[in-house]
Amino acid sequence: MDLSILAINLVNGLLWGIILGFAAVGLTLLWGVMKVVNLAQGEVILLGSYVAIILFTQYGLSPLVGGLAALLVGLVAGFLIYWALLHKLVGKVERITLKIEMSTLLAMFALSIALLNFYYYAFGSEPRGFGLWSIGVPYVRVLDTTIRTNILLADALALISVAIVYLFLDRTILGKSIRAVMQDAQAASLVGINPVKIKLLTTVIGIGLTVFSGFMVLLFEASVTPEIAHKYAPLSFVVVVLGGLGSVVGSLVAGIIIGLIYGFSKVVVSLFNPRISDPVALSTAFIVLILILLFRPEGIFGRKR
Amino acid sequence: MEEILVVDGVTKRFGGLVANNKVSFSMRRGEILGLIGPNGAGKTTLFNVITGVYRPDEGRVIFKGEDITGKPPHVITRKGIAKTHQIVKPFNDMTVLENAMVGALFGKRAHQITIGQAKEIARRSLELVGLADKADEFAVKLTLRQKKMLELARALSAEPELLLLDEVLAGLNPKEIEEALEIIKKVKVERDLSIIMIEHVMHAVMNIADRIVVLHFGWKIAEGTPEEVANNPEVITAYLGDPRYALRFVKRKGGGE
Amino acid sequence: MAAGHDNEMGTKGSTLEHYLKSPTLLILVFVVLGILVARIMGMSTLDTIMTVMYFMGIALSLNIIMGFAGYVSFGHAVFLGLGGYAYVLMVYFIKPLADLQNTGYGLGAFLVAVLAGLFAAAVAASVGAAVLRLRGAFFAIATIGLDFTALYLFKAVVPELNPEQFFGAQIILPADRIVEKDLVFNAMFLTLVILLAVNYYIRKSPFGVGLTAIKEDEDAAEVLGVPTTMYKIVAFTLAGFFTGMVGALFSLNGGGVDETLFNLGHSIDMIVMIVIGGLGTVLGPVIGSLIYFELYDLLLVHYPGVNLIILGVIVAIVVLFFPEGLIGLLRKYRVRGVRLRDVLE
Amino acid sequence: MRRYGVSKYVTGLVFLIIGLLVGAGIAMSSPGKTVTKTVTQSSVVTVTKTITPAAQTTTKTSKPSGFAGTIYIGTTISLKGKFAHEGEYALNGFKVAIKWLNDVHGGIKVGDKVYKVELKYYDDESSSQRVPELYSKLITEDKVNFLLAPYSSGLTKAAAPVAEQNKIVMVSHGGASDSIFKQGYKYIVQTLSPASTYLRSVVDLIAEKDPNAKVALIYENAAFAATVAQGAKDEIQKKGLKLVYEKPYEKGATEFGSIINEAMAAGADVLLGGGHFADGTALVQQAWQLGWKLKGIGIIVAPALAEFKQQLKDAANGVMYPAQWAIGVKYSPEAAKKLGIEWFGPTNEEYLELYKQVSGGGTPDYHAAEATAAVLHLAKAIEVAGSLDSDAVRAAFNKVDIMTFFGRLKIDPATGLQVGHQMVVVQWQSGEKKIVYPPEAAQASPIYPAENWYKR
Repeated sequence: MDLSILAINLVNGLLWGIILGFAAVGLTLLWGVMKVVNLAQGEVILLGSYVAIILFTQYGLSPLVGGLAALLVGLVAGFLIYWALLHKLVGKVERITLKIEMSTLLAMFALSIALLNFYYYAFGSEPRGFGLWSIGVPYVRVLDTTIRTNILLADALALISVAIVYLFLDRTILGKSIRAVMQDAQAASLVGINPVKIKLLTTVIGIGLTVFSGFMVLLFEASVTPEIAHKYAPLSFVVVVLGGLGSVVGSLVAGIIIGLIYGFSKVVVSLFNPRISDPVALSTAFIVLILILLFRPEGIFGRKR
Repeated sequence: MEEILVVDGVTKRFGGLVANNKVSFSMRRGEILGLIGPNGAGKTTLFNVITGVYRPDEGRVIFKGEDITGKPPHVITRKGIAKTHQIVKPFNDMTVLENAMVGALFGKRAHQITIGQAKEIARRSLELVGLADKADEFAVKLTLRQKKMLELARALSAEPELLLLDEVLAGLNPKEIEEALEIIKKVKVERDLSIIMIEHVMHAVMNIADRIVVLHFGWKIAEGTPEEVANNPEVITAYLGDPRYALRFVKRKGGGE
Repeated sequence: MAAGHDNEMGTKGSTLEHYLKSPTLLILVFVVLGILVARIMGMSTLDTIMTVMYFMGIALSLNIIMGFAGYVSFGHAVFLGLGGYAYVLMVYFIKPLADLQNTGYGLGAFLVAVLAGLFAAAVAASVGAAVLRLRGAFFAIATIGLDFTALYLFKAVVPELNPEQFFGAQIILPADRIVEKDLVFNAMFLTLVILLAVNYYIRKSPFGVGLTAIKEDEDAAEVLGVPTTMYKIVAFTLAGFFTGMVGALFSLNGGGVDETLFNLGHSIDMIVMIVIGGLGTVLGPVIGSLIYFELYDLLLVHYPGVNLIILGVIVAIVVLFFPEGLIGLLRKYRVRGVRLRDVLE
Repeated sequence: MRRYGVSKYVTGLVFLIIGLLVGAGIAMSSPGKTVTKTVTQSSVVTVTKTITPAAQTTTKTSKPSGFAGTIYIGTTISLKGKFAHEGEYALNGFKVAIKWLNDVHGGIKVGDKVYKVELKYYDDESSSQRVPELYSKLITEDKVNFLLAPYSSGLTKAAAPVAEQNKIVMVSHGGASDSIFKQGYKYIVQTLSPASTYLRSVVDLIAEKDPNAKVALIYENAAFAATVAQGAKDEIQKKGLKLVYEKPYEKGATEFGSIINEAMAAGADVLLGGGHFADGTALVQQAWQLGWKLKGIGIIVAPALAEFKQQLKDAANGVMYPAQWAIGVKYSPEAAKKLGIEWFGPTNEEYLELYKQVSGGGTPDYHAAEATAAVLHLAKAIEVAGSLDSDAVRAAFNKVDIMTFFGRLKIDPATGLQVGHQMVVVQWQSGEKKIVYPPEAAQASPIYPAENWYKR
């Protein structure tokens, strides 16, 4: 009985962790390559959710189409965010100083205020989602756990996307130049990589992936409210710091670790006091964040700087 | 003469890299000591060990008879050691005067002087280095030469007894170098300073230094007067590479070019 | 002109004289007087003034670490929450403190708030020693982490303290432990005056110069003799202390607390006010909070619904084009030969 | 040099003036200014968000002619945020009551004078953060005579200290949690049944049908829902049912995968609990999607709203909820006469008609009804007191024992808790809400076990 409860929570933690890890991939790229900390992470995630929701509820399009649309909208949003906010701050500089870093932080922060309140204005604070929609059968049974197929779909999409991003960074010339800039922007510009192009590309990919992940978050959560931004943004930071800046695979693994820690600590705390299991389990994620920052700021998978 | 600074067997490692390997030397009060060596020889590391930015793995640093090894930088600064940075680090959004005031407020007389007194000390340092007329400019607007001089003024405001200059001449044109050297000489006399300078501009350091210490891959390979060092075969092969250079430096020193 | 400056600023360096020469001080005095006049003459309601004072209070508190030392603490609401909870829990469970808070024209409430502030400060000092080793975004993220850690821990612990009465993390004070608004006003006013004085003193003292040097270039400051670690911790602790006090009095004003006190929204308020007003000055947060207060109201009236979207856009414009805020911008100019920065600091 | 000195003084003067202006600026944030601002705000929000022209006339432009004055009642409404649904119903409920009082009842009679009633409100955005400030504003700036609490126990708790501080009577219409009334507050009175009674009748119903039911209690960890759960637990014990799983979840939760799985593993076949609209809907939706073989479902709050059906479609059928009121309840002047108490307010038919006018064709749910009842409750107390003094009205509340379309209203004099009113159980059956319990009020018999619920 106890074991099955542990299994339930670990499976659920794993499924959630994959989503969490994927949601942080865009953030880790922006942070690693451009030193831009996307404080609007949660709001950017929600953009994807709401795009899919509008297409589903207003135009009756399949959520799958909505997911694709979310990705496209994300790419466009990345383009806009780069030219509207980031280019002026990081476009021309070679070395991103602490001051510039803080400016970008504040700029993204302004974006988060505007976006969040736009959601409240446009969609209200009611939960919105795909209702009872599911792909094929609504649930499957795995071991002792019943899982909504929507979650499996989200996880599969997330894993595939991470694999594609990984291969892109590892195998293609463009991907390699992004990684070169991540290591050393100055050196990269010496070997003829146009840093502005790379920064634009990174923003487009990073924001695009983040918006796309909003679709997965929606499938996982079943419904979203603007407040979800405040749940996923801080957790994304935890994941990025844990996984190491700029590490796509690290981000995925870190997400899974956070998910499992969450599931595990929930069960453990429940043994003592079920009333407080949720908040304590969530706080462990942030305690992990602070410990990692203090003792291994390069993350568990990051290289020492 | 009294020994103002003794560096005794200092070793500093970064992971596998040994930046300073059992470096020892001492300097007398009132001396100008040149610290030379190829890039990566460990000169700046040694400065950072002396000023307390790094803690040495082995060895001691003794300043005015007191062991200051591993003390935090602000304590060491207060004891009378000031340093300029190789890459200039002016406080860009503060005025030139305020930059120098920081030196005064946290230097030798830290916590004993008022803002007004600090201003005055700063102003005098600026006059010494020839920046008095720029006192109210923001530091960000200065030229490289002026920024270098600001570094110097900031260090001087701390009223140090020992001044560490890290490539203060780098990036200046010959005329500016001459001016800078004059300022350094003037400052030394007026403030009764001892100076260690890291320098790549060879003729300058040969010209101004009383003695020279040569580092190579973290080791001290030579020490002595400019002539001795310039003629040291080990230095010539290891550092200068080409004996003809050494000869030219000695000539310049003698000829007072 | 340099010589003239010498005479103006006085080589004798009397500190008092130095302070009195600043027009900024006069402006601040008038701000304080404005609050008093508004209160005594009844020109503005207590709640409007309390809101103004609350805004000013949190902006000036964060200013100590963000404005002067350049450490942007995105999770600073954590101290608001700590102060608020410390206060409410103290008067909820400790009878003598509950009695004390109603005495002495608000002085009692002030003293209990000081205790709450001290609790926040103790947390700030111990946690600050650790997180202040981080810089830039890492520090910002760590403070956000702190905020959420505290939020969830309070959510877990508070209900256990009194399972009959506390649900979630909400606590309301029993009827006999609520304090009259006038007394809360007095306590808040006193806090604000002290906070202004502390800000002003820091700005004009070597401590402030040291913090500014840390903001500009921490490594250079360290080598120049600024005891950076100590200064940062002291600044962070002071910021925590005052934020905690404001949080305590804010909660007292509402007669209770809940977890919304930890909302990032409060951190947002603080940061936006400082950014609009200008970093690194005393006037910046003061003017910034007044502008923010008016702006908030104005946008609410004319553009309800989209008001906060517009606010976000305004913040973006300020960050991109006037990164130093209003006062920072003015500081760069001269009026008839006088550098405004002399008058504005 | 002299020039410098002079201009320094000039600049100093300029800044002195700025300082004065800033100081004066604070001073001039005067009541007049801010009030007009915020009142405009609330009316702007109203126009854009909720009211139709019909409703506007009731609250804003009914002519004061014939009235001795106006009684202002202040409140905050959740027009944004997680209680937006409930808030909108509550607002319409208030408007219905005011329309009835002014147009049908002819104003509130205080002594020998007749007063018009007007509502002043702000949007609290469902956040307790703003509530104390807004209530202070209502009292000090808008000079309201009486207060209505915000929707939900959490927000009511946030508002209560302010009412107490200012000694203004506040009537709670959406704050069911008992704990508010155990804090010694003197000026808070309750119109709706307290939270501890919510699930009691649902448990009774299930116990009658299925004494072996295995119950899972899954509820929001907040004042209201936790009190409801405690009440349910007591009743489950009393009736000898088995509680096999209990779990509070955090505010704002939307994903219930592991909780539902745990409850299924525990073998539960009855789901009780919920919190507010958003989480309650998500809980039922996911229980359905995960194929939980439930015989009975009793969820608080969410199923009462029409949106529940819109979102859940077939999955809504079979879901029960406790209601303070439902369309079709049989409270009438005749029933009042039988009990020997006074009837006050519109009849059920009149109420539905009025609500339709005010909301532009809508039908009320119990959130609207309890809001209406709260205003009627207050009006009656004012009439009994014959005074606008808060203390007198609070004392009069102790004497009020009336029946309205909402049911009987009577408070416990010591605490202000509602003791007269009774809850009903409503079930969604084939897309319609039917009162199924208690039998004397029932319109249809309950469907239990809900065979068809998990089969599709």
